[in-house]
Amino acid sequence: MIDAKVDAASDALLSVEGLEAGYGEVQVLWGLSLKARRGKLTAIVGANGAGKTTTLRAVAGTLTPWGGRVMLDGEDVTRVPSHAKAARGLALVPEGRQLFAAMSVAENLELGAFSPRAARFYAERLEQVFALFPRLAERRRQRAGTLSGGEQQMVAIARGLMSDPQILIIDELSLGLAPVVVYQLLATLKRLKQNGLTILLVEQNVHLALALSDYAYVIAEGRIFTEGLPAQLTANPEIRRAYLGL
Amino acid sequence: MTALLELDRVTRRFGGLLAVNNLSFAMREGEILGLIGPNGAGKSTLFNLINGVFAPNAGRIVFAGVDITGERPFMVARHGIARTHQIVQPLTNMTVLDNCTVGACFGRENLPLHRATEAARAAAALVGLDDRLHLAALHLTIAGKKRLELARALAAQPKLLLLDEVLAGLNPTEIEHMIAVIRRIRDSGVTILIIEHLMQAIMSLSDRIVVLNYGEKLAEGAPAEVARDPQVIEAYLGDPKLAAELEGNDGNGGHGSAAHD
Amino acid sequence: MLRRPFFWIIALVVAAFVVLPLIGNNVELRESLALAAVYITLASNLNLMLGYAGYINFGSIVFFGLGGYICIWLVDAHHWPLAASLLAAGIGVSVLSLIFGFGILRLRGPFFALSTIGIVEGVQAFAENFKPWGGSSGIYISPEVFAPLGGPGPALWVIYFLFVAVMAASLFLSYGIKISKFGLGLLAIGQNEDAAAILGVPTPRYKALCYSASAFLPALAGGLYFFKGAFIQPTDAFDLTLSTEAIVICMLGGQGTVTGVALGAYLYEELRGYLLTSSTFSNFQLVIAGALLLVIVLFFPSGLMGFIYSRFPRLQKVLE
Amino acid sequence: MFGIIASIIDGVLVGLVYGLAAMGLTLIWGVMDVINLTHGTMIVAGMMGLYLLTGAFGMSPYFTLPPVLIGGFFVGVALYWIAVHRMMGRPPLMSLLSTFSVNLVLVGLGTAVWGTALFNVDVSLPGLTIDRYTFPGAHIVAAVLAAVIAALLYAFLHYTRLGKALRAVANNREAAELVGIPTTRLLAIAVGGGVALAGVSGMLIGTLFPFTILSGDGYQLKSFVVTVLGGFGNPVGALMGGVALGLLEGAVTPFVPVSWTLVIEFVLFVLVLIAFPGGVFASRRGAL
Repeated sequence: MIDAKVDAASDALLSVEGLEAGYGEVQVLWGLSLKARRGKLTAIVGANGAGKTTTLRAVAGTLTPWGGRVMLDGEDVTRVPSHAKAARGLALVPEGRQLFAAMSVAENLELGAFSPRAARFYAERLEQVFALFPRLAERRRQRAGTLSGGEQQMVAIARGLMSDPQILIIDELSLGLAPVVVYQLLATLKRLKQNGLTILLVEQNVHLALALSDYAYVIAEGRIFTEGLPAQLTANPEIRRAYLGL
Repeated sequence: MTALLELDRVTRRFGGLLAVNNLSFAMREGEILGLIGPNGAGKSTLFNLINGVFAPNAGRIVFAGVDITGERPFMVARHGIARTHQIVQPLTNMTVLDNCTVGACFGRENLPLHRATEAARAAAALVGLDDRLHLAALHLTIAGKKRLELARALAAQPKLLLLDEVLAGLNPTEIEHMIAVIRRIRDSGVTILIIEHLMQAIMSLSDRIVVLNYGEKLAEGAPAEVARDPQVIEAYLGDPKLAAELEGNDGNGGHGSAAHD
Repeated sequence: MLRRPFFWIIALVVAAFVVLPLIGNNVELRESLALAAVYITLASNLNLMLGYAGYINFGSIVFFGLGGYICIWLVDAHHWPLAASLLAAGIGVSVLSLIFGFGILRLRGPFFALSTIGIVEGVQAFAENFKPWGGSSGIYISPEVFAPLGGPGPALWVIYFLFVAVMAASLFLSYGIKISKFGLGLLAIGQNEDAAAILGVPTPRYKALCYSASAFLPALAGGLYFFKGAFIQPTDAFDLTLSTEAIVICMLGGQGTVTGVALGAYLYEELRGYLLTSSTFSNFQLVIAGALLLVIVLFFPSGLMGFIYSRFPRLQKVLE
Repeated sequence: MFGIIASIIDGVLVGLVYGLAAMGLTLIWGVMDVINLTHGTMIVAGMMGLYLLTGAFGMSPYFTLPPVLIGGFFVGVALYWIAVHRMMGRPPLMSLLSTFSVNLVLVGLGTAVWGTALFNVDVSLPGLTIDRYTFPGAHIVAAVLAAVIAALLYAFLHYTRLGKALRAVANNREAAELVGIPTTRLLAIAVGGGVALAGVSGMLIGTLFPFTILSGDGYQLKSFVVTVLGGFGNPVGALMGGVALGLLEGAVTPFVPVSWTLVIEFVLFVLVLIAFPGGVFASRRGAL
């Protein structure tokens, strides 16, 4: 309603400031900051072990941050437990899908809408999700663990969408999937974005991530290595070097 | 054939997933062979097949002329194959020296305890852990634990060393140091099979590269050749054509700034 | 081994066990120390599995009870001399556990622990139904068997010194294994079995050998214990209380340490003695043992020695 | 010949109750990989609940089921917070030791109060006589109740929001947390449910056989055998395993002295475990 007046900072739905986190005694993130703007697709790329997954886990709360702040829609949610963040509209589609493998597709989706807020719109949401992934409607009674990799990723995304998220965070969308499947999934993400969903995407496939995103961050060694508009980044020879050692 | 390690049509399934599919390659004695491929391509599974954590569903693995297919890990270790783990597996409450001594005691030489301790000290010194011999492994930093993995493997005095992402998680100085150590190990006559995601490092270290994708061999050759291979570029960076196509699909702006050739 | 200070510390403890009750012919002290020796024997042999290899054996009492049965049966029915019966009991139980060990040690972690509970039930049921062992009424031996030891009075002294000898052997075995290559392999298994196997530790063989080694001396102790009482029956021989106490002692002193286990056995024996004589607590021995174990597991998983080592790191080199 | 068949049928009736007991064990294992070593004692607690409520309050035996169920649930929740919660994320042996030590305390208290006296609760129901063989009424009622409770548990797990959330926690705890399920609270509920089932099965067993404070060990072993037969973490499997064990007991009872049955069951337990080294459970993991 007051579109014109919002400045860039308050436009961020999710903002991470000076995030520090790690496992045991090992620090992985060293004061990392990034923003995901409303209605935009923000990408995070970076080599293996750079700290991408750790960032997302610290944001979602499955890993407790050591320092820094996580702001969701203007509220400090750094110490909010993971399940309560989900209820506030932060949905993480974790690396490797992490489905409830022994449960049916329908049950997975139902659990996606576990929070009381999402449960109210369950039927409506389910219809939307099945419209988005017709394949899942066909397979609704099948055990999630018996689906193909691409179908599993669909369930994972759909489960995230069922929570009626403000922001959908996806970790390694293309992991282990054939290019054609990745292409379909990314096309779906694009439709979601056009419908106004805020998306934060972590992706190894630099070309696809950059092609789709509105803004991108490159992480290295637990810090932001560089950031910018995708066009600026693709033109950057540093990224090619970091990935292929050419 | 003077191959030290030979894989002959090795296949391993997990449920419906073909983790390693009909894979064959051979390693010469004294070379460094780099193994690269996207996440989930089957690299770590391959290590687990070679050192006996998993048995292959089909195919043969021959080491120094002996068929070691399906042997248990401790038997494989005795033949002279040692490895490091991507996720470090220190014997947490034991000291650095004891960790290395285990490697020396039960490795290829099957040394008695007192001689094993000497070998362990030497291995720890080689990777630069000789100042922390009596520290419990759990108190090491991640870089220290990675070095410990390597020291423990070296203490076994292996003929073949499997290195699984020893550089991941290290800072540039540590990486430089580790690369120097790996070179020194090779110069001492050890054959090395290395998985690594840091491309610059693996391209400069390896004599040859094998590229895996979906459990199959995508390419094999000298680093420079492999890096030029369009299939390899696609597997790593994704298909530029698909990306372009996707971008073309974009009807109504929203991310016009993403334009690129 | 002779050059290490810890060897002499053990030797000193053993000497104290031998000498102290002899001063003034202190029978009361002798009986109390005899029980301590049994505790130390059971706990330090349990420690081989629990503290070194990282496997919980809830049923270590089987070694003790089975050793007792074999020994008593040989003495009673076959009129073997005590020494031969004891030896036969030790060897018999070790061989049995080696065979069992190869089987059940294929089970990892909790499943091994569960099957050790089952073994106790199984062996006890066997004893209750095995006619040559007197079924559920057990075996009494006539006091005549004490004659070769100089009659019942002196026999108690002989048996006491044998208890101490078995305890000494247990401590030296624990220590000897700890400083050996075998021990190093066991410790590696206890820390991370998969990593140990990849480093070349022959895990199945080592675990089975350890299980079997931990059976020998408790079997001797069991033989002595029931010989001393001249009576054995299934409910006594396979009473889980004693295995439980051995676990409490291991955890109390600090699993994996030789000193800790001996210290834990001594402390536990003192505590137990106090509780048994106090009118309030005499009925609550198991409750106290359980509460003690719970507190240790929840808050001090590395036990007394863990505390001592963290306070005095230098001691780690002297007190194994 | 009919004697054997009748014995087998009777075994199956009792086996259903064992299956119910094992469901309590396997519910906890399936949700959080913890083996509850207080299981046998919780079964005895259910028996004592039956004994005390029928004795002191003159309740009819079967009406003690609701209070035992509810009491068991709260005891289980307490058990979670005392002995299990701090063990999450520690090596599995530690939770084994912590539940073991709680068990020692409970058994110790029980024997201090009641000694090892034999208790017997008489339900005096008419039996069902076919040919010359009479099936005791108590066996039939207990079997029916066990089957009904098992069916209710199944329905709870599969058709209610809370039940589905519990299965989600069993399948993938981190993902459950991510979709908004308060997993810690659900872990406590799972232990509560497991103990409640153990208590109820104990209450039912108490209507069948006399018992002492120390009867728990034998029934706990039976639960393990049943669980291994049926597949760890699988409540339906547990019921099938119970039936299988009952069948076996019924079939061997006419030929083998009663005291051998435990040995046979134990041997079976080890053999099944060895035949599927980690496999029975590994393949069934998350089957809840």
